[in-house]
Amino acid sequence: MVKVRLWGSLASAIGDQTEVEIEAGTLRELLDGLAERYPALRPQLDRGVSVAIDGIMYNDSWFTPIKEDSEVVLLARLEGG
Amino acid sequence: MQYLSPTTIEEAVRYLAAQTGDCRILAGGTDLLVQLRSGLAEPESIVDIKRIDDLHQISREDGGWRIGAAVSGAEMGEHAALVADWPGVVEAVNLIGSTQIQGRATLAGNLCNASPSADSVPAMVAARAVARVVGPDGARDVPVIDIPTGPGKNALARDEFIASIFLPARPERSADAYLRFIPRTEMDIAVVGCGVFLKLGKDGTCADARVALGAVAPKVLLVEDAARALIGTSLDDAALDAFSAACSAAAKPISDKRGTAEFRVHVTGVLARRAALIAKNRAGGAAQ
Amino acid sequence: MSKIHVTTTINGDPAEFLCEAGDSLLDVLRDRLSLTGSKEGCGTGDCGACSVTVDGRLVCSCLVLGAEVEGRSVETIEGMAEGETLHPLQRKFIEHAALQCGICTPGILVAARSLLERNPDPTEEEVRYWLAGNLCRCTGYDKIIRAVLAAAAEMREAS
Amino acid sequence: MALDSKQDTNKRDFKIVGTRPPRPDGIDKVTGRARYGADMSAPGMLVGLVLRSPHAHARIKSIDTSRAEALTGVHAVVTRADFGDVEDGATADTLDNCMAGAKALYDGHAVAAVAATSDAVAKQALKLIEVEYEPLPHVTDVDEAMAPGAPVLHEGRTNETVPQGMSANVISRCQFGHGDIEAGLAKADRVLERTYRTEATHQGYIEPHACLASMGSDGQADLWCCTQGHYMVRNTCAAILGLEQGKLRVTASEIGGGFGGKTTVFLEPVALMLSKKAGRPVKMVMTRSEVLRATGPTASSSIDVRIGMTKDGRITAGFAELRYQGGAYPGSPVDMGAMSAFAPYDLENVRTIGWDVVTNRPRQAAYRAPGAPIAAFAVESAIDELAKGFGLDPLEVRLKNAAREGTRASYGPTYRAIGLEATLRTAKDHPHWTAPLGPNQGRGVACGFWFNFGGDTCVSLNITPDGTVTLTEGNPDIGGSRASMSMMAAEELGIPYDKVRTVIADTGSLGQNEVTDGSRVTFAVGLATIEAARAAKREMCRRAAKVWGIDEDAVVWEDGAAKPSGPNAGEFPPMKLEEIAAIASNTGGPIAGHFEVNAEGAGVSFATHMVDTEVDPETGAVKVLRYTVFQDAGKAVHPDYVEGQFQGGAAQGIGWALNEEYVYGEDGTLQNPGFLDYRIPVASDLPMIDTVILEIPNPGHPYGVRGVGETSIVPPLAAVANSVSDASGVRLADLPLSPPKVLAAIRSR
Repeated sequence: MVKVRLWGSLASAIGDQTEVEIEAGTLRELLDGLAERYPALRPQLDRGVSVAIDGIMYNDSWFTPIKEDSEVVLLARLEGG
Repeated sequence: MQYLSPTTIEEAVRYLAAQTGDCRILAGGTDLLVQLRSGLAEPESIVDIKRIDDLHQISREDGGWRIGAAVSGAEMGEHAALVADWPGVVEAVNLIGSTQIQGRATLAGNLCNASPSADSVPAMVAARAVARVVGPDGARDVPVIDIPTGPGKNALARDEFIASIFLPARPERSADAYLRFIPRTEMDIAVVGCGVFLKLGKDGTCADARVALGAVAPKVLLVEDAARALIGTSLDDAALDAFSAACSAAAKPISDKRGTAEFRVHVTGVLARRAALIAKNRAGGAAQ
Repeated sequence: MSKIHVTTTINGDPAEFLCEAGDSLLDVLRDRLSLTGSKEGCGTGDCGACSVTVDGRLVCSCLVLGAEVEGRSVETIEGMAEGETLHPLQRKFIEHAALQCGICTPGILVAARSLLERNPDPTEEEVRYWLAGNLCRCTGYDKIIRAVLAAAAEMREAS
Repeated sequence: MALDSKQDTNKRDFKIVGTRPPRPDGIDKVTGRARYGADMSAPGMLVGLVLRSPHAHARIKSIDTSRAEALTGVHAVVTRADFGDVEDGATADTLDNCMAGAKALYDGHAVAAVAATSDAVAKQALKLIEVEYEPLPHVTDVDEAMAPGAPVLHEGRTNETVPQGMSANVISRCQFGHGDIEAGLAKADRVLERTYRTEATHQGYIEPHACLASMGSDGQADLWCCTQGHYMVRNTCAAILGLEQGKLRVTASEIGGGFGGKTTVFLEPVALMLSKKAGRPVKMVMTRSEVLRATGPTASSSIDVRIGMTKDGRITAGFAELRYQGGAYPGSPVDMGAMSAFAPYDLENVRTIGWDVVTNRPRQAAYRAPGAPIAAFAVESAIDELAKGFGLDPLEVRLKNAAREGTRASYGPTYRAIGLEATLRTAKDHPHWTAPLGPNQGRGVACGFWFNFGGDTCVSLNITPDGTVTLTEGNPDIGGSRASMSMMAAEELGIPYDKVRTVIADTGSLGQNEVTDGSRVTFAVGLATIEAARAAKREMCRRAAKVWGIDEDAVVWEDGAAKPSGPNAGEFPPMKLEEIAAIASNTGGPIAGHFEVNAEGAGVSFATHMVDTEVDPETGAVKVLRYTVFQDAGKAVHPDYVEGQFQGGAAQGIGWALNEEYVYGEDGTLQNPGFLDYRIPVASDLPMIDTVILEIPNPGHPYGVRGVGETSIVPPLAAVANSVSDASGVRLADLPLSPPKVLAAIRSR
């Protein structure tokens, strides 16, 4: 199981849970698992999120490995100028 | 649209008189070309007066200077004797826009465009400048202060144009100065402009004063009671305070994208005082 | 309305073109003579990207009519280098990384050359005020000013 | 391969990276030869112009184009009716922004376009288009737009994050942070509460948007345009026009500045549609007025801040509620503002709330670290005021609270190696910090943070038969990136810099590339370049091994040559790159390396800025006297262009702080759509901008590179405001600090 930290608006969508646990070995499994287990997160997941895994930002790379003890934080999707 | 480039004043007057539709004089073009491009002006013809040799001259006349309508601000700035006589007027025209603009912009054009914030106009009014207006009936001399009649409007008939500006002989122990306020250091339109002319007596007291304000009313303001507050004084702090207050009181600005009315009123007094001190120093008064 | 025929000199070469009365010199340079080195950033004389000289006088070509240059001599950025040899200002701009996107560069080079012709030894402040009509949004002007001062120093040494 | 394992910054002795060679496009750009957006033409080309709404908000009841179409010389007129429906929400908004549908949503919104044989004919045609408008009430201020009863732009765009009962202009709410704010504030010796406001600013690139489109009846199209991302242009235009992406080839011209403003499309789909209808190429170039009225300025904002501090300078809690309007469509950068607001600090208790709001203004586009400078202005102003109130050194207070490696960031993750503390310590030791100040002069500091991005990147590195190298990449060179790429390729291959030429490919020549944004190019394209060079090196080692008849594992690459290595390799003289290139046909064919990646692992970057100002107490005029930027670059590939990014960001931030603003009239029209009254800094407004480059390597890049382009605009708004406060004794919470505001504050002191 991987612990995932959610930012405030996501947390409030699922009853103020700021941390959830998901069975996932990759980024794709993580995002699919979240959407399945917490349907209330779907609108935001569909709009796009960024994910910080051990302090590194990922946007789309499905097969990014996630370790059991990785720090995983969901973030609003980042865009730049 | 028609482009006409006469080589004599008479030819230019004939062209103007012959036009039935909108016809614009092209001198420096720094206002006209912007209007053309934006569609604000759609004249039927343009009369370019820069091929008229006479209008390119800066010449001595009665101890003063006659400046042709096609003389650019940069040419004025390069004329050492003119700068020595009327530094405020030259500074004012050389505050208009950039180096590039100064290579084209003219005193006469700045005057005829009749923008309330035109930099050279308060300086010319303070210097008692006179415009020579030419038309089908010949030439007439009009004090510069009487040329603008409101924002974008001037006192010229449609078949007239300004051929030159005359800056009178500058008396001994006198000088002019022009200051304006802009948010940046360059390139902006004046938020407040102030031209001051002072003449000192032999004892250093103020014998004559004129102050004109720009950008604080629909047209340039000559503030005579402010000038009176200086005449006869040694230009001491009390006199300058009264002068500054009278200038602020005369200002009747609007609030717009360039500044609030309250700001303009206050800064009018600040600039008037600073300009008066510059003029005083130039006229030979002791520095404060 | 028939067009106006203009005979002029551009970068030392004779040139002829036809233009409308309202065409700016910048329009003529870019669209009729394919001299696209002069840029249009504003069309109102506020950015200086279209700077050229006419009879040696620095102007914004967007504020000059094409018809006005009959018999005049126009210098643009395209005439600044002599064959393969860059003008010292051009060289110093590359050496000092005085350009990022480069869109303002032609106008600034033309304006800076005009300054150095009049004042071979300008102060930093003189350079800044002379170039106040040339907007640059990339560099913060620092490296531009340094490049102009370096070119001036080199040109003084060479002369 | 994990990128981490390949990091070799610390042990590496760079030969080319870190030097300052001339940029390869330098001569083109100093001679006027470089071709920008408006510099291209095509045979038979028409001129395209856009008709724009004079109203801030109006229903479009009808558009009659018949008289324009009948005008001699007019070859096409388009309105929204010419475009089909677009499914994707954001792309549909982009179409609606390029050409209004049922309503005109802001002053300058495009409603129709024409293509004609000349500019004059096209202008005349625009006047012949009859648009019947029903003007509607409008709103341009963020707080007014949020109020119940405000004029509503769109119904039904609000998402699930917004509580019931708010104006339909409120699109979304976001919240970040951790800890307990109220508990934290209770521990403070002082709690400061302030509301800050910032006005919208424009990127102010000197080159207006321009494009040349040519589309045939077979659906194949070519487009030349100035953009930060021609792949984005291709994909967006294809979606809007219903084209297959492969049929549309987009070539990026040289780009005359972007700063985020050229990360979307405005003219391009319209030009393609005009070209399609006219059957001829169409060129469109915006005027400066169109650029300011109808492209993508940044958000305006109002922000409430509450910060608690102990009297020794420890921040006990930080709270900010940010309201950003992003123009007429959803998507203001408030989420990034909310995430970055407290990012420089190690806080136990931190919370930010952001509201995305629509108003009758042009749709915002990214502007250099979108959202972050605004948030930093509020937070850094408040921290400064608290520090001053306790009589504490503002740099010491920031050091005391600074985020470090291992700090849990206010937006969630734990930081890896970061450089904030280094910038603060360097600033404190710099002579600028202790230089004397005169009367009416003051000094201010502020910190800033930016995320930096990576994204899809595709690079091809080709070895020519004579041993020179061409590097093909897909990101427009906006500030010297060709030089940086050539340097990294040369470094990796061990050959001289001038043996590499970098070219920017069109969309037909490489795979997908993310836009030049998020300070990603030197990081991501650099990473791909290094990997492409490594691929080419591996191939060259294989070729040498074949020639030598040894195992390819026994060949290594050193100093631009293959060399035998290891116990059984045998004795062979090194085979140089050009020798291998010369016999490539004999050893297996042409040699190339390529690399395709979604580059993740961009390293965050921090900066501290220090600025001295002088305030004229009689006029409120502010003069910037001295400026120093301290920023972590990870590794500065070409230090000149790193300094250039620092200086340019600082200058833009100074403009934002002092004089730049969108001014809307009572009628909702833009009052200052030109460089005369949209006042960006001119040369005489600024001092030299000193820079100190710090290098705390990014563990996610082979050379340690971090993006540097955006962080530099984050601190200056607050740094200038703090300096003005120090100089004048009055603190202003509204940007810009224009003279009327500063004077009013001084006079009411």
